[in-house]
Amino acid sequence: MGRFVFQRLSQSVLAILLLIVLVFILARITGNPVDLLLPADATEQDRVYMIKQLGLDRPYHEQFFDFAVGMLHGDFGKSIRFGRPTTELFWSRLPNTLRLSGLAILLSISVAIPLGVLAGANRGTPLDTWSRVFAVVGIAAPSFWVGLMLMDIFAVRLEWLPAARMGGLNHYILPAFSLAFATLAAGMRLLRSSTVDLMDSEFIKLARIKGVSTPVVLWKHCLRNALIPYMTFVGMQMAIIFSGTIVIETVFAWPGVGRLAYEGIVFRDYPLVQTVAIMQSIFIVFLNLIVDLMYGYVDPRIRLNS
Amino acid sequence: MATAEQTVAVFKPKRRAWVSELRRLPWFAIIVLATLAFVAIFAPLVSPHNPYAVDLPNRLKPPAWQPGGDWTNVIGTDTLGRDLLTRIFFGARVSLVVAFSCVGIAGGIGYALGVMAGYYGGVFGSVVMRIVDSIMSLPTLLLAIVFAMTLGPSMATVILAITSTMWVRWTRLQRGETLRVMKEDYILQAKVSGASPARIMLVHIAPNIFNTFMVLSSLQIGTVILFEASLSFLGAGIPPPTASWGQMVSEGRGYITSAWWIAFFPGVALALTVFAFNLMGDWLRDRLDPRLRQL
Amino acid sequence: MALLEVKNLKTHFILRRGIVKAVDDVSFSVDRGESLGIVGESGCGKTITSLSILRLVPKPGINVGGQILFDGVDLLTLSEKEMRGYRGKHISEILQDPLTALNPVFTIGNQVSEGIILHEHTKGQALRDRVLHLMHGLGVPAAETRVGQYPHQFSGGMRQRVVGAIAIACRPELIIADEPTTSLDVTIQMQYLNLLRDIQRQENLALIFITHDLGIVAKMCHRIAVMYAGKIIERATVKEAWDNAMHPYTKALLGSLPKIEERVDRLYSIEGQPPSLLNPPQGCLFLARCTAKDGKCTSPEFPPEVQVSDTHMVRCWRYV
Amino acid sequence: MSETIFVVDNLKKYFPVTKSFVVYQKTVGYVKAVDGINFSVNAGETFGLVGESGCGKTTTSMMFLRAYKPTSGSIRFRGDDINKYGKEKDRLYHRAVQMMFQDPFSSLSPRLRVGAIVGEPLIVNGVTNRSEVNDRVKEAISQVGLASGSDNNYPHEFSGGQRQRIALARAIVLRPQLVVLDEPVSGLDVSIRASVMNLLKDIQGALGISYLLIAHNLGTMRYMCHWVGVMYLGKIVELAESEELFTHPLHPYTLALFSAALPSHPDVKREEIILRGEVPSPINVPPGCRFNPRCFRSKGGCSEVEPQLKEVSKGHFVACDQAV
Repeated sequence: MGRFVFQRLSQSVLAILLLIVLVFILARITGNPVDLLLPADATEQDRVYMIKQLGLDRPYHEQFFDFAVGMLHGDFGKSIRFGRPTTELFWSRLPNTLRLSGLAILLSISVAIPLGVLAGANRGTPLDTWSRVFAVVGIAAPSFWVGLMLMDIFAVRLEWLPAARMGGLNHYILPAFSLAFATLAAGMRLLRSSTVDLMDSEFIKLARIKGVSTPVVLWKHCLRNALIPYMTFVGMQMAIIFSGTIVIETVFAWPGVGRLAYEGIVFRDYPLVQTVAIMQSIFIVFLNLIVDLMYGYVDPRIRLNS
Repeated sequence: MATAEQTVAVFKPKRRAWVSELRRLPWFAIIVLATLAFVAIFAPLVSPHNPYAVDLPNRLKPPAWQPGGDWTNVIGTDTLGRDLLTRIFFGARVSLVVAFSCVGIAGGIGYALGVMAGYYGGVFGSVVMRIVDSIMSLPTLLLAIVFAMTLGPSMATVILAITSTMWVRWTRLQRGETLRVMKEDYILQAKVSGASPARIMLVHIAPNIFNTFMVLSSLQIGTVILFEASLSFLGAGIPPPTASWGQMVSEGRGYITSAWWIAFFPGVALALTVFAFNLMGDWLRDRLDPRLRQL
Repeated sequence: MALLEVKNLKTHFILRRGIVKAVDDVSFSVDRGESLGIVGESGCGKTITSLSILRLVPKPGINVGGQILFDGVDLLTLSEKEMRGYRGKHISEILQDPLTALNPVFTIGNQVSEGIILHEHTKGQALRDRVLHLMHGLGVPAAETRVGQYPHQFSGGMRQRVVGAIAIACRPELIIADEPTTSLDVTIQMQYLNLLRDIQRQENLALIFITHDLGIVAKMCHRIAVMYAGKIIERATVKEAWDNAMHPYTKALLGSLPKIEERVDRLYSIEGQPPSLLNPPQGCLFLARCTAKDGKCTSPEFPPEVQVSDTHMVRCWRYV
Repeated sequence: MSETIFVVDNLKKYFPVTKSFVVYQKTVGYVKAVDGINFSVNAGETFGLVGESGCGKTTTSMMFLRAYKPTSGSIRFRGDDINKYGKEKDRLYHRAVQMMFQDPFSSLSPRLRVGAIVGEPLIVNGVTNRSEVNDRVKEAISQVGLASGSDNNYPHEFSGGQRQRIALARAIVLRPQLVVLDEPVSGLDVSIRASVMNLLKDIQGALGISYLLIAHNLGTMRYMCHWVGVMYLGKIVELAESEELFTHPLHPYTLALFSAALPSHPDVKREEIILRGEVPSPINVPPGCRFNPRCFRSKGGCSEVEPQLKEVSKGHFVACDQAV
């Protein structure tokens, strides 16, 4: 297990390193990165001054060193639009995003597990058919559109729920559901198919031979195994939901980091977008790491292999 | 059901009746995709209007069946008075071009790299797989946005941004499949007969994992279409005035209370298209390789 | 009366393309302390027969006729809940592949004790002692530490012993062993078979071996039933079968085995394939591969059961 | 006495056990799959290697196919070490050795027609003339008893027994001198096995090919082989002509193996030799005689000195100091 943790940890560090290199190269591939950092109406004098100031005329390896060290110190530069350090903006908005995406993940998991397992165990029944329809629609519909349509129906026409912005608990319902919709559908589909496979497996047959009743077979013997591939999926799902906030927060005017990135795009605020991208990536990489470790715990074949 | 067929050894009849074969095709998906392909290819011919013709007096005109709508603009007009149906037709072009280029390029790279990483293994294989795992764990939408911002918005940028993060999916799958096929005895047999590595990869491995490639590719087309739509929705994708579905939904966002149709119809087009591609992919998978049910 | 009596059992699979008669008009019986070998090639319906007895035939397979009398009770008439009381408690099965038969996420102890808890509500120290006793009985060394381990930490032979321990956990009267040793090496196979025989003697068990290997039947069984294409074509004591096989298929099978005890110059070989069970031909199903056929054999009926002696039955037109 | 074509000399194959970390790999030990074996294969005869899983018989066959390189020792084909060939001889070796394996469903590439499968050895070995390839493919297909039009079909259209025949056709199309047979019939249904074994014998008689047969079924061994070597944990413990071995087995492991074989008649009752424990891991081979921890005859000295293969009677070799 120790080796497993170490291996996963180094993989995470590698991923982040790769990301930083990629961003560094990208900013230099099309010209001087100073053009990305200055507002569109900056003068040539500003430009030259800025290049000197930031050391962008120095050799690339020195620049990269500065770039990486800066990031290690949490220095990601200043936002063009807000004129404040981008990390400061990121941290101030992060709690709102965490609340929303946490709720969405919970929603997605708690609906996908029972529905997926039941559908897989009752193949061919109406429950199965409807859950499959729900799955294909959920996977096909773009989340921003689902969000807008839900808003149109439940907020504008029926006026049951608030349309946008943060507020009480009822403000969370529409965005959290829109955010969870696609991963819920995909997760359900995954659980359904692994349940179908597992129910045909030899050890399920053996459990039945012992005289174990169907619910116990399903919720004890089958579910524990079905959760193993699902756990990997939950990791990806967290990434999808967390980065999906950029779309959903835009739709619902939710003051989180996703909305911050959107503002960055609209105002061509490159430092801001870059910061959000890197910080979110780090977040997601470590979320994945945690999920992987939990995965190791669920599957004894990984936990006990030293 | 698989168990029944295995245990009682049902031998397949040589050729199934073509009628029942025909009946089992995913007709819904075929019709939707054929229509889509038709309007995309012949967009200038079948469209009732010019997609860029601004007509401010006629802006925000509702669909024909709504009060205030008429049949010159069947599903209404947008904020600049451009015909929505026409723009959806032209938007189909963007979606399909982006989807097929991305899947073609990323799939091709992934196929080749996957086979090579699986065949050669060793340091080369490990390095490829570490990169693949790294990219897999990063949020691709944000990376693509950073791409788009540094390279400037254009269709080429969108394709590059999507491709650069998508190839890993094929690489990982095709490597796994290569490793599976490499265990088969016919690979060893070919080696023993003196076949070269190139021949083994091209004649014995690549064709035997082509089914998996087709299944994954067809399922990824939908993903790419949604990806491009999200980018365009956020303003980091295809730049206006080119019509793209995601960007059309984005334009309608501010008018959801007064002109719902602007956001509604492009979204329906998106959902329907992706739905049809997924159906097609599911069908292919069930036909070619039911093992892949968890893709 | 025999412990288990299967009479004219029919299990069919209803597929879109037709009906697969996987088990068709199969009758046999087995008594306490006795072993029966059901022999046949893959796809002959022997596994479906065993699953039919436990009423665990996968969909779309259904029972379409016959009786399964266990201690005088027709299992086919029981409710699902009553049937569950029989599984594990009275009838048990040893599955073929020890690598897939154990649930990878539960400990060995957990899996061995499950049936005991379920049927006998044993708890605590008594349960633990019982499980350890079972594992000792099946020759699992260091059982005290191994109960806490997971299947992947066991070798194939050890896993098969655990599967055996699970089967005998509740002291059933009948155990069905479906190819119990195909994945084991010869020396391990012998240990396992001897173990089964010892347990059978101690507990006066009825055993049914489902196998393609005539050697296992020769070593372990008192009686044999040969299945071909969903039907039992010969039933006899083991001695009768080896010394006086009557059905051409049984004869051919016995003649096609290479022997370790003596030098054989040329083995008898059976040409051709078993027929498809989906829409099979009329009449005798072995006809196409038979080298002893004569005029009578082309009858459109499947040959009836011919009782050659009290213990010997054959279904072949040549003996009608 | 026929001519000896292969000589195996103190052949060893150790597989490194590695721990990998990201891309870095470290060797922490060795699996001694084959640990110094000697035997020879004669022209037109079958040499059988028998033993339980993990004894190294398949690894040995892989070295004949040059799928693995020996750690040390050599296999010499007509005097030359097969791993020290120049380009020209290399090509000759590809023509001289072919294989046929256990699983009739994994040994044929599903996307190629039977004709292409059978013809591949010809094409990669420089037979470029289309019609010559076709003729030789057709000839091989008829030699293994398949219908003449079979070369246009795909493998999935054939049954297990027929697929093994296709594999054999491919193996003999180049007129090789040795075919490695790894469990050629154990993947088949019982009623099919005899016909495939008979075919193998017929082909050998007609073409004078040698076989290296790997199997665990002793009946198959006795039926097919001229010479048999018994392997245990990477070593040959007993080696003799087939009839001699089956009538006068000497090594305790051979005796145990024979006693464990299933009887071919219910009246056969054998003395049952129960071996203690399970086969040790080939990573930690026991000192001295590697069979001694499980042996029913082991004495004090057995765990100290490793016995060598000694000729006890003409052509009968045993590696045991307690035998005879």
